[in-house]
Amino acid sequence: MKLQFSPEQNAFRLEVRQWLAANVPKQKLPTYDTKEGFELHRQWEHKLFEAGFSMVMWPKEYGGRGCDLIDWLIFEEEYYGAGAPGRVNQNGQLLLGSTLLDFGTPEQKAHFLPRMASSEDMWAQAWSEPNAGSDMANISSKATLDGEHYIINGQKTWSTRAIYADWAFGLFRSQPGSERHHGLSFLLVPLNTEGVTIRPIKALDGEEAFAEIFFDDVKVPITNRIGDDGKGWHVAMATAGFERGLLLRSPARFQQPARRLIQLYRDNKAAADRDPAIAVAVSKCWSDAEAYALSAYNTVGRVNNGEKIGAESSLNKIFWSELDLLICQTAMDILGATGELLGSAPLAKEHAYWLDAFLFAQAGPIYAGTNEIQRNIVAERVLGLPKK
Amino acid sequence: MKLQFSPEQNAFRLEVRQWLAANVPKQKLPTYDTKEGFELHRQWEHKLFEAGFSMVMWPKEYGGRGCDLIDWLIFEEEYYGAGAPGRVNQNGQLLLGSTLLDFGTPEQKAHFLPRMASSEDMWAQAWSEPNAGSDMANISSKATLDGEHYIINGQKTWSTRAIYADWAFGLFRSQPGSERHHGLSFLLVPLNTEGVTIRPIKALDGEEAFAEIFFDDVKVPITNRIGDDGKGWHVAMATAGFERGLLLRSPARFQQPARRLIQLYRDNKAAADRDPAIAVAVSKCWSDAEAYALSAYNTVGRVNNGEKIGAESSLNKIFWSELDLLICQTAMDILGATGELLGSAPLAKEHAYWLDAFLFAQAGPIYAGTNEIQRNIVAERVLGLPKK
Amino acid sequence: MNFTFTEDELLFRETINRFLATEASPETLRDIWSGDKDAGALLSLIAEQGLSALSVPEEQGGLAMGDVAWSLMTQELGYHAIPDPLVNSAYVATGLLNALDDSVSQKADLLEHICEGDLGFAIGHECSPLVADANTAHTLFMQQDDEIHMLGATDVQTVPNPSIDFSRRLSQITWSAVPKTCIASGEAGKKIWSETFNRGAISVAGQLLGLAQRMLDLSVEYSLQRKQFGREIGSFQAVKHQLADVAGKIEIAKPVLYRAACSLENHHPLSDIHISQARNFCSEAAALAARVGIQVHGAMGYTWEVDLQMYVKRAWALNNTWGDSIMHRARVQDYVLNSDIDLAPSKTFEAV
Amino acid sequence: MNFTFTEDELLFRETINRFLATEASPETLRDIWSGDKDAGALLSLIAEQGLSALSVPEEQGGLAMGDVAWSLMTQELGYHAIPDPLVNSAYVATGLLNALDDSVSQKADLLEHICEGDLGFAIGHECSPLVADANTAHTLFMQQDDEIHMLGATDVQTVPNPSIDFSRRLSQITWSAVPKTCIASGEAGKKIWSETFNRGAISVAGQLLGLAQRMLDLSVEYSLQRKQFGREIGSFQAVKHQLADVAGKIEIAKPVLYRAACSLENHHPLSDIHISQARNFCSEAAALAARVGIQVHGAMGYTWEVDLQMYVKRAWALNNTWGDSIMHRARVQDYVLNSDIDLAPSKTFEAV
Repeated sequence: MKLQFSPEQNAFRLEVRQWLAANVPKQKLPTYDTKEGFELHRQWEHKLFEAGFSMVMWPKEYGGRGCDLIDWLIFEEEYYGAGAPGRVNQNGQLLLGSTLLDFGTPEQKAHFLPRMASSEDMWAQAWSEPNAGSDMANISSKATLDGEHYIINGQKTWSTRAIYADWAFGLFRSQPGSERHHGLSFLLVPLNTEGVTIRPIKALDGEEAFAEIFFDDVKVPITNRIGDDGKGWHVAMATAGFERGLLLRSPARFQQPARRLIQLYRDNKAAADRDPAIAVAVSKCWSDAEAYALSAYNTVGRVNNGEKIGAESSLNKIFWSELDLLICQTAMDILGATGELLGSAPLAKEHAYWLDAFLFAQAGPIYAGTNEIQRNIVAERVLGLPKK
Repeated sequence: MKLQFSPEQNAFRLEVRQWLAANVPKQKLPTYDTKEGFELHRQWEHKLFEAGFSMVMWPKEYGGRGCDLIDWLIFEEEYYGAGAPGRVNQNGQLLLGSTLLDFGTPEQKAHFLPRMASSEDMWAQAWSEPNAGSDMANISSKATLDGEHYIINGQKTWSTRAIYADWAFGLFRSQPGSERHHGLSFLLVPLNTEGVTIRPIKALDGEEAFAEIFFDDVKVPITNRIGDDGKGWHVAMATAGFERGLLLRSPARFQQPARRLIQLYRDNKAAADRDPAIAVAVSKCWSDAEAYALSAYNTVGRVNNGEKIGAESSLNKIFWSELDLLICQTAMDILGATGELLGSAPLAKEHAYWLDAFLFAQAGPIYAGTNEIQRNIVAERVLGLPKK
Repeated sequence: MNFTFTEDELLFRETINRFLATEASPETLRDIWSGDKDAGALLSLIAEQGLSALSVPEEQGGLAMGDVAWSLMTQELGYHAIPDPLVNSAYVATGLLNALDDSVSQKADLLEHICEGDLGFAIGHECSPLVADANTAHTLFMQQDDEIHMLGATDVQTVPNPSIDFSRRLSQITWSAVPKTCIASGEAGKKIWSETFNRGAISVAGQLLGLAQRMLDLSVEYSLQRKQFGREIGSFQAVKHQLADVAGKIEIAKPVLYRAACSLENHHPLSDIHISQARNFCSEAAALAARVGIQVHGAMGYTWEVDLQMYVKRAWALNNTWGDSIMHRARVQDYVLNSDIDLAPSKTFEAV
Repeated sequence: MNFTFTEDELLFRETINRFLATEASPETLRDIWSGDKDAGALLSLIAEQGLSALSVPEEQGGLAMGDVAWSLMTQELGYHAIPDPLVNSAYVATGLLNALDDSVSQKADLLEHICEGDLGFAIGHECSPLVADANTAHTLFMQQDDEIHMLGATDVQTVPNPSIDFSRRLSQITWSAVPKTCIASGEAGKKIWSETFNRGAISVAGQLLGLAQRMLDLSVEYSLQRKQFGREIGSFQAVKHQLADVAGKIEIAKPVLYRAACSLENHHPLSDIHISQARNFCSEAAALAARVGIQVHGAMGYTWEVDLQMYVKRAWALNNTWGDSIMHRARVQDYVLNSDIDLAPSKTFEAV
């Protein structure tokens, strides 16, 4: 056990830090859930890509930098520490990227990955359906094989920022009569194809953060399939759950708001200390965020040693989603009477940041598998308790 | 709405207060889970009875005082406020007493109630069986009708202080082939009858607080049955759940430890305030205990107005059992390094009270229907959610 | 000792509930939230039903109802997410007017206006830099230490500050305290402000509790419709227990709210504590109902499309209105921890 | 940066676990708890396996293992509820001896004794008026401000104070500090006491985590055997989720414990904070495991008959040993809230 960074790791950290100090927009970009904000974030992604910081862990040939997971943790610490913009293309880059790296053909990788790293292609996920939410395998959207193409019909929902995206990826039932996890194929669909209709869904904050996607005889070539026909579930699930979970929510993602919360507390100490519960919560937020970071470094070390990480990623999901709620709720408590103000309110200072974060935190225990499902997974796969 | 006591209520309160001030033993009695302590508590019960304070709500003819529920709440406030001894015969007096008053024949009431009020007869409950814990209806102990008698065979468990008691009451399957809630009879069994074997179970504190009762061809007359043959479940359940729950755990039962916790906190303020979570918890304990008292007065008022109180008694059970845990856990936190000491330790001062209370509080979320069962009841009967 | 409501009070509540269920449906609210309609029409309709007259003395044609009865009313206003002007004018401002010395000119006049459905009052208290509906009010009561100043619309400048609750109209206010606007000061002013703050705080407590019940009802309803893994999600124990916990928080908060109302109505010396205690319980109920509501609704709970979101946001917004949660928790904690009062079981009500 | 254990360390842990599972079975423990046997035989057996020699330097024949490796060992000692003398003598007291100046006569001698299985050491620290195993110790290290005093059994009077953990032997001690018993003082003494306290605290953290895992394992096992309503209770979602939450507390506590151990071993300037942080996480895991364990065991969990009770009580007892929970929480809170350190994401480890 050695808990110091190597000189190379420190050098990488400094390089990232300096680049970010010079390049992070001074003014916070407008939310990427609007058209304008989406475009500005896409430009930022391109800038990151040009500097080689878009997908630091991908191989160089695909637009990455060939870093390992520790480097990536370092990158994230600097990225969040600098208050750099949110990653608008992360659903493609993080969720689909790993899958492509593991299962894509050389042609697919060569075509899709660099365009994804540079955000020339923007990606939306198309997992959920109206009746396949927590019950992920209950997919009914069909992809019918017809020569060299699939003809897709059906509906997907909760597709993040799909109204602005270029592509979507998801599972479709390609084997007629198949049930549950069987007979699904993993397909990539250009959203400008004929027959695709996208209808926005307003999120809690009123922004069109999600969309429904309707497929009406949408034709995609079979070369857009990842993995074998009917094996889509396997493809979707095989990429280590741990890595995917971690990529989506690096520890720095919570350490930075915890740090910001501490500052908010220090700035309002006299008022906040009237209720000692605030001090307790602030301290717990920091301590939990740090514990999550320690857990990530520990797990990354074990992954580097060749260990397989399984259902414990479900524990991570529960932990960070509850932590995120606590951080934001505590901030709202400290903000008090003005906490309800929108960012456009003249009195709003820190408020817009916290209200957005608070609203977004509400989704944490729901998406990527509700925390109820995660607790089932822990109980059944880690503890060996019976399914029924 | 009028939240002042009447002159009569105030007079009753003062009478109780004065009697307790003159009569409550100066020295805490030894625990009634020991033979010696049991006897001393029986003597105390007799003294209470002589003064007319044993069962204040029962009719005078059965050894009571004919008080209403408000008077009873007042009595409890004074009783706990004075630190008077625990009620050793409460399983009979509170659980069986109400049932006898509602379903007993005139002869049964005249015989059993006064002897119970005076604690000439000490009662143990015999509800649970090894396979009928949370699943209360899964009773398999049999009572076979044979002329004017039942012949009882089977086993009961978790019978509180049965090794010292004179009588037990419980449900037995009297109709062969019946299932679940049907075909059970509510019987009273003298524990000195031939064929009764009692084996103590050591509780968490090492005391023989519970026992198993084995019945081997135990003969009891049918006049010991309450209600009709096969209708025992109805008899056991019909006495208002609310009243029974409240009787077992009056608000004063939690307000007094909350008050004691506040004193413990005030006595150790400097040390306790190093962790602000303690102040938060202490304040919450008082506030919750008071809320439970308010809830009781409110519900009693509604009962007096003729309202039926149903599944909300399950909410009470959850609330007080969690409150009790918080009170005791907070006290243990304040006691710190010496909290683990038994009462016999020279350094122990307040400790014996708190350690006993802490251990006992652990049982709160379990007995009288686990809190999981209570939450099911609330979800199904209050909120109308489906059973399966 | 009788800790219950009269049959009349309960019946009145039931009537109001039925009326609001029809007139203040989620669809109506949605129109207000989306800016398609303003709240005026709905509020007029409610005022026409006599709700604005509840607190007005009989001399001015009102019903002279007290805080106890209002603790039922505010729950209904919360349950139906009725925008602020009604409760602020008809309950809080009316209470302030009632408490003013009869020598204050306009007092009787204004009370009569309220009785007739005028909801154009706003109150600025030092607990917040924001004043609800100040930009549309014709009469504003503003705090300057112990002084109460009554101002007209032209005496103030307002700057709107939009809230996550789109039905709210909050503003910062610029105004000047001059002797002629002062209608109470010194001990009298202090007492009225204290009572007004408490009334505002308990009006929020009641609304939060009503909102909690609404969020619970919506969640139960949704959990019976939505199926996953071939079953209603309401049949899963994890969902059942979360909803049961919300029900528990609501039930325990009720008597705390009612006692606080009774204390306020009867000038109980511990009104401050009782009201903050009520706020804490109602606030916890609403916070849990919101969290569980969103969770039970799954991804739908995160959208603008389900009705739940309006009640959730209103609960979040009200949570720090008329005193923030820190302040109300601190008031109870100070009482319990830092006084040397003996908190014996017999002290719940004034006992001998 | 490598936050993992070596294969040797993991293998050693596994070996110890297998050995203790055989030799320190619940039945053996029960004999100790009920007073039928004393812990001596078991402890000797463990010491014979070389466990007493782990911290002893190689010069005295030991393995010179550090705190990182001990963070695995203490979990095993907790998992099997091994009575205090082993960890206190072989880990905490040995650490104290190691830190003493070589000029202290007896230092090498005593280390050799420990290496050979001698567990007769006790430590009295001002964090508690109680000293474990003081009545059977032949050597006691006592704190007097910054001074360390080394005393023999005849130099002290002990008064036993029985604990809810029946395997513990706690005493109050009367003794006098005289110059000749003082073996360190001033800055040196202060530093050793600080490190000794931290080592004691982390030894408790590790044991609490091991106990949490044991309580979880026992509860899972019971939930698979016990049937109610015709199903294993472990198949009910309410039970599953409670046990999953315990697993969550345990998993998150592990890396916090390991980092703290690494900091202690390497004299990290934030050792105090890291160790208290570890204590908080391990303590929370153990407290939840105890509560859920009792709940899952139902009425059985409330009895002397199930093994669970020994682990539960030991967890309760250790929770306030080597610093109480208030003190450890306060140490972390002070650091976070009252310093002006920038707690940026890059500060988890010493970064550039």
